[in-house]
Amino acid sequence: MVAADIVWMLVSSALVLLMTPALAFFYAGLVRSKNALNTMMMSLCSLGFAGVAWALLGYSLAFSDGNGVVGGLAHAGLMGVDLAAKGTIPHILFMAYQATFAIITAALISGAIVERMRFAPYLAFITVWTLLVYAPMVHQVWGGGWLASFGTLDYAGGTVVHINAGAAAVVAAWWLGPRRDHGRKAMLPHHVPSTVLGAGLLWFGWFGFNAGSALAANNAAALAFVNTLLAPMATLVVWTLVEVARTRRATAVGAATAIVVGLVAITPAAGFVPPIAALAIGAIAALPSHFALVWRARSSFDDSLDVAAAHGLGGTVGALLTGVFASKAWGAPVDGSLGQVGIQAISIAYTLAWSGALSLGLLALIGKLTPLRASARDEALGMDVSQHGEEAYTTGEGAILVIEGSKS
Amino acid sequence: MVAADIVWMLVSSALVLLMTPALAFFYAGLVRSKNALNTMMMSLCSLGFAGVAWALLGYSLAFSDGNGVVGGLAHAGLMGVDLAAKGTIPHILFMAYQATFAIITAALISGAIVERMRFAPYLAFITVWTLLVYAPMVHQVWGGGWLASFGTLDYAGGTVVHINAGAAAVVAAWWLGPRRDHGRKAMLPHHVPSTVLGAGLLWFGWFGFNAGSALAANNAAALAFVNTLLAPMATLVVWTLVEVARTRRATAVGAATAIVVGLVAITPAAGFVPPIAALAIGAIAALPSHFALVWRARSSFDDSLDVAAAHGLGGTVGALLTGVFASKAWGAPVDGSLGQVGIQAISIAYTLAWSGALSLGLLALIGKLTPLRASARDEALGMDVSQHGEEAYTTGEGAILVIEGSKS
Amino acid sequence: MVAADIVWMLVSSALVLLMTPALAFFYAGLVRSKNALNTMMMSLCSLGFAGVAWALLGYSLAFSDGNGVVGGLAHAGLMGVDLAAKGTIPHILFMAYQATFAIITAALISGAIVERMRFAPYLAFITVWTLLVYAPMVHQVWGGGWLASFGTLDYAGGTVVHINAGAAAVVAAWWLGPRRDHGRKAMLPHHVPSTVLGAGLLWFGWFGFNAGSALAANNAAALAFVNTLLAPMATLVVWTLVEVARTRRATAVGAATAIVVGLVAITPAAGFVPPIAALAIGAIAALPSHFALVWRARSSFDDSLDVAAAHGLGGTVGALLTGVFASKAWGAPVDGSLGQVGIQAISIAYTLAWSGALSLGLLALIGKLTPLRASARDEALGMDVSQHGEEAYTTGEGAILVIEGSKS
Amino acid sequence: MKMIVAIVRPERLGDVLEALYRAEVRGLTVSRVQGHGGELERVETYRGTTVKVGLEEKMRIEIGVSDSFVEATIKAIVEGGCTGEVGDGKVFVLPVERVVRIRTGETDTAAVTPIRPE
Amino acid sequence: MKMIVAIVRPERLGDVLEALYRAEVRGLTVSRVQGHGGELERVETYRGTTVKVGLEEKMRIEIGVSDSFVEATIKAIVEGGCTGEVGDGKVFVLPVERVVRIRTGETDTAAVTPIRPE
Amino acid sequence: MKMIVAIVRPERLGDVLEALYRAEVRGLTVSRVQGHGGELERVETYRGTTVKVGLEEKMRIEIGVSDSFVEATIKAIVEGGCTGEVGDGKVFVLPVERVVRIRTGETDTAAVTPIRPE
Ligand SMILES: Nc1ncnc2c1ncn2[C@@H]1O[C@H](COP(=O)(O)OP(=O)(O)O)[C@@H](O)[C@H]1O
Ligand SMILES: Nc1ncnc2c1ncn2[C@@H]1O[C@H](COP(=O)(O)OP(=O)(O)O)[C@@H](O)[C@H]1O
Ligand SMILES: Nc1ncnc2c1ncn2[C@@H]1O[C@H](COP(=O)(O)OP(=O)(O)O)[C@@H](O)[C@H]1O
Repeated sequence: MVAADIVWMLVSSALVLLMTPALAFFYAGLVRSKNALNTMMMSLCSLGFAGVAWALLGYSLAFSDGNGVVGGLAHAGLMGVDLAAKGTIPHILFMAYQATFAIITAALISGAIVERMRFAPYLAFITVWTLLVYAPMVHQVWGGGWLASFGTLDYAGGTVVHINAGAAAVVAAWWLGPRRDHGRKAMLPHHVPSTVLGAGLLWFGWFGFNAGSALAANNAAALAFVNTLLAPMATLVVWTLVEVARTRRATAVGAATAIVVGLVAITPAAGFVPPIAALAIGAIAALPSHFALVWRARSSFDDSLDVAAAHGLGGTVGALLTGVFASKAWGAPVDGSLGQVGIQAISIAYTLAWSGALSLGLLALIGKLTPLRASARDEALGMDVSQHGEEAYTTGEGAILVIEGSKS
Repeated sequence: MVAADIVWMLVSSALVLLMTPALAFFYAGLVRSKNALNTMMMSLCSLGFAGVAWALLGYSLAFSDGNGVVGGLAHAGLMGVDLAAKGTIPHILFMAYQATFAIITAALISGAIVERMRFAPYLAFITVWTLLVYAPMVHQVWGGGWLASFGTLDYAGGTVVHINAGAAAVVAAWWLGPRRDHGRKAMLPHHVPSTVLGAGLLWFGWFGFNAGSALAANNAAALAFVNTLLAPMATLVVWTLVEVARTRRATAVGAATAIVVGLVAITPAAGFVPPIAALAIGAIAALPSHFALVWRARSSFDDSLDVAAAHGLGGTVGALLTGVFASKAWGAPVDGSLGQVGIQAISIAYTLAWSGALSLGLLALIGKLTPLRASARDEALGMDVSQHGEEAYTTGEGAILVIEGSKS
Repeated sequence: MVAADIVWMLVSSALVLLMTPALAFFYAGLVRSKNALNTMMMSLCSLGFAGVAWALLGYSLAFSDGNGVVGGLAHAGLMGVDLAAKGTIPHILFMAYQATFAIITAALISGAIVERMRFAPYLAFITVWTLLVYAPMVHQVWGGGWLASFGTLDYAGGTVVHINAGAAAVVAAWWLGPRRDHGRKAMLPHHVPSTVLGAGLLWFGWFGFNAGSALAANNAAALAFVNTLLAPMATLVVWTLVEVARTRRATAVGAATAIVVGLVAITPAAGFVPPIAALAIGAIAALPSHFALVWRARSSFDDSLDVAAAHGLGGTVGALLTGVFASKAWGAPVDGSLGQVGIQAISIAYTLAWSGALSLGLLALIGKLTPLRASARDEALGMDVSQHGEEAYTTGEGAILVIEGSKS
Repeated sequence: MKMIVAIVRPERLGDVLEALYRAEVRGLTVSRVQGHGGELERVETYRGTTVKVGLEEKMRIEIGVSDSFVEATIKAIVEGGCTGEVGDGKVFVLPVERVVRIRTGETDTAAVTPIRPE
Repeated sequence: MKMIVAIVRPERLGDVLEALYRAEVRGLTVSRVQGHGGELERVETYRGTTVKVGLEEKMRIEIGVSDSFVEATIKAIVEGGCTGEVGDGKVFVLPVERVVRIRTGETDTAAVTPIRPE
Repeated sequence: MKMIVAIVRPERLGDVLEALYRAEVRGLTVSRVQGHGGELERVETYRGTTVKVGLEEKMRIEIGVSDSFVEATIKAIVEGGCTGEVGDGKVFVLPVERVVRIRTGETDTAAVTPIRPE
């Protein structure tokens, strides 16, 4: 074991953990204030439900020996996950680092269905999704499964995390249907500073996500780190300029979105491409996501917080460009080539199919047991009051204390 | 000295420092908006007052040679605290790491007396408390004092920090008496997202608190880290399910509280128990704290932000369970046993007595010099305006600029 | 290369990056709500514009071989910035660490001209300023330029960052002129908790700024870290006491400001002075900045968020006191002396002249191409709506959805 | 001249404004209020504390109109604001003695006819 | 029909609502306002800037009642809202010409008698 | 007794208050409202969504005055609130039947003369 590697993975795990509360703020700022807490809770509770599911079962399905598609049960209940070395760090630390990925991936999906999905089926969905869809996907790419052997390049989760969550988001948004006010009323972000805070903390945490994926304190980590710094910078510049060109005004919501898109795009490439390519990837990725967002807002497809445009599409562009810019000189196992782009494309298509089909089946199943959508009344009243019995910002006026039982 | 250990302790110190602003947000979200800044300032000023007191005197009382109860003055004024190694890190770094603990512990108490205690006596209280109550307690547990020899297991401060602060909170809430509106009016959290932000940042910072307590980048740090990840996950799941069972709705304030309770409970056990036990400790700790909170809200005892229920009781449960789950195989000095639970119980009782008695005496003394409570008028007006002459959220309407002196 | 040093520089780079979003919150809380997003965007977009400018050209101007004033073009376009070691870390990581400094320095200036400067010329200004004013200054102090040979002590950027930005802020505020409401209307901070959040995150990030400047995980890093902890504590205590003495009330805005002033003051001294001197520097620095702030508010000089008082003056006091307290025993190249104070004073004067003159010229030039100031109407309406077409906090009431094009 | 004060549901505000627009009522002032009427009360829980929230979010619309517009205005509000469920709100008509346009000092009917800027 | 407009202290709102409830006054609308009266002015300081805040937080209650309820309503408000210190607020009674219930289109007295949902 | 309701620009509120102060009008109540009149509409963009914001921030001032003060009050408001550009707002004068001071129960003129605390 290497002490410096342990430190870096401790830090990286903490950073990735922080991404989930960060996402809670990023998302919550974009919804209406009557749904702010519900949106936050969708991320927050992933910390509990996806996290515990991962520790008890998901980790084993992802990383214990199995077949090309899914791992076994050797590590179920954290069996055999101990202080012995896995690579250069304790096995438990590797498990914990991976847990933070599982949590954020599940939370990402919520952006597609906020402001209308009931909370209980949501919890059920992300818990099972983590085990059924996410863990096998991890196994296939990083756990010795078939995509690993197939030659897919995915440094830190462009496929596993972002395209995977993006595909689930698309089917979830489609299966649940649009919010009742979608396309009829203006639904504005109620608290843009929240979204900016989320973007800032996401960037900070993403260093752990990408550079931590080196699993060691070495050149690869440094490269992944630097690329994670450079790509969003370029996205931010291009996005801002595109907005100015289109509407004469750069927006703060746009800037926050650009940062996330840049981060997503560099994720599969982070440790494989030279820094100058990171700038290029960031710059290029701005365009498809920007226009997808604009198009989506005018369509009747209500992927409410644009998980598909930001994560699905951003991840796809990043994964394809990884096939272009990968460089052996900078640590990639192969150099970029048309062939590699083909491999990337097939992997993307497979991931979309895998996640789309299974997520849809899962939603349909849960929908059989309990309604997925809130009633029209609850949706109009707001999910905070209807699902959680509380409000994000209260003055307490007109609230009357109810004393249950006697006072001691 | 070991470079990797230095890095880890630098990071851990920064993380623990961040916990105090995080606490400011956690607490401030729970009060009414007219008291938001006062609540924040109670944490923020601990960074100054408890911090300076610690550096100039507290550190010496805690960690220089002394008797079984309190250290000496050998390190007063940072004398002899230099770049030489203490363990594997520079002595000054060890002092700094400990300073961040002193700061957060003092700040924790404020949750019991917000919305009514005058600011000046509060500052006096936490400053003297750090020296008189906290520093000796540290000496007794970690500085070679009698609890260390007695065999108390307290990995990262369940006793020293949480039970200690919890006991002070109880006596402070009792001595000051309830807020004038307590039990009469509904006093709702004015800004739940603040509380969620605080909880997220506290979790992030707590990795430094618990895993940093290994004072090195080793297996113990990794174990403490992983347990600090797992326990709150389990608490969150159980808390959510209990809320659903009781009221059919999981709340965001509840989720934020659950995270803190889980973190508190794992603190004494972090480096001593296997990960699966961390899940158990987190899950179990949810119950007493949850029901204590519910009971407290209906009682006339106004520990306003439930320091006793979250930190006192959470810490107690954690300390007892440390006696149950401690495992030599995972690095504890002894295995869990009934005897060890007894030792833990005695230590808890001693801490409650120590902190309760001294804190009460200190409050009584300060109360002789200056009134501890704000006047009824100031309390009704709000502590922000009455104590600090400012408001958290202003529009500036109706505010008239006063120009003192001439314009240059 | 040293793995532990890589880890520390990865962490430090992430921490310094976080300072820019933190600054966005610190500043945004202090303005009126109608300008909140514009103020945030001024920091946020520095992450893109100053960042990309630094990567493509600024780094080369600062750190490649050149003359005493400015570097060359050897590293333009990141040429030759690769995985080879620079000191004990990969060259790219050194570049990235320095990039985070460039970004925050440019963003600092915005505090002087918020609530009135048009966004496009602002972006142009900070982009060119990074290349023309900042990069050469870095070269002169840290890149082997003349101030380095002259003997200036500047551990982490008191001169390069804070005095430099402070001077630019002064001329920018003066050149643009005061806000139209300045001295006429009360302009209150619209969201003090934002400012407190910013201050908390700035402190956290500043550990990377100062202790990262050791560029290694060693005693110097530990010392810089500890001093960065101690100095703001002392500033906070003194500031609070001064406020109480003057107005009988300590304010939260004051506490947040004090933290920043303490951080600025210790920056040039961090790795050169003993911890007890850090407490002294922090305590002393509170006074001039406090009174400068009070004086400024009554003057007609509208450095809106007091960049000059906090960063310019705080940095100056810190730089001078570095000349007093520097100690070879604690790692400084020379001991403090009157001579060294003189050297510091000359360097300060030079920096003020350099930055003041060039910044002014640059503003004048840009002002020739496009108006720097928003129209009176836009200023009254608010910069968020006029520059960015969005609002920070919306309810959506009265907003009517505009459907462009047909729905799919 | 009359002052029409209407309390409506926030989610119907858009429809009411549209209906008013179609009825050629231009000038109006809106504010956020909280109302208590025959609506069901809401229960919320914060930590152990349970509260009953008896006030619902509503929007208050205030419209100064010349007498001939009163009927049309009321009709538009009822049309736009009606859902048929308890809590739809009320319209009050109050007499007004004088209206002054601040910009010009014009009074009465002249004061409430908005002049579109070109 | 009358419109009763009362300005009260925020901390007395609960008591006023309770008193109104006991007086069987059901429908009402509340909003946050800021008032200036005989109250002392507050001084606040933000960085170097000192400001005098002449406006105090108040709550405004608006109640449409039939004539026979006017006395009882005023009495309830005064009872619930009185602390005896400067700043307690005022009650204004304005004539109302017409009331319409948006849900049903009913007018006048019928419009202000809330129908409890069962 | 009259109730004067004025809608003014937020940025002119200070001037209006000052003018009222000079006109010796002491008691008043202010609230934040959003108005729609002849003002230009604002366009905002959030991600792909474009919205037209037809409501402008305004301040609403409510002043109960005895009849003899009406002229002076209107004059002060017009003076303080006028910029000459579209959107300056309106003043409405409504009849009031009764005023009660909550603190003392005094009615009518006595109720609106603020008593300065010494
Ligand atoms: N008498 C009244 N005076 C003032 N506002 C009222 C009155 N009655 C109802 N309101 C307002 O109208 C809203 C809806 O009233 P409610 O009586 O519940 O509806 P409905 O007329 O459909 O029965 C209330 O929330 C309140 O804001
Ligand atoms: N003439 C008035 N018109 C409108 N509102 C008034 C008037 N006078 C007082 N108010 C409101 O009543 C509140 C308390 O009034 P004040 O005169 O201070 O109380 P008191 O009646 O106890 O002397 C003020 O803050 C203001 O909101
Ligand atoms: N008929 C009306 N009833 C109520 N409020 C009105 C009316 N007309 C205008 N207002 C208020 O006055 C504000 C300015 O009105 P507008 O007609 O644009 O100004 P101007 O009188 O300068 O033409 C509006 O935003 C609205 O708040």
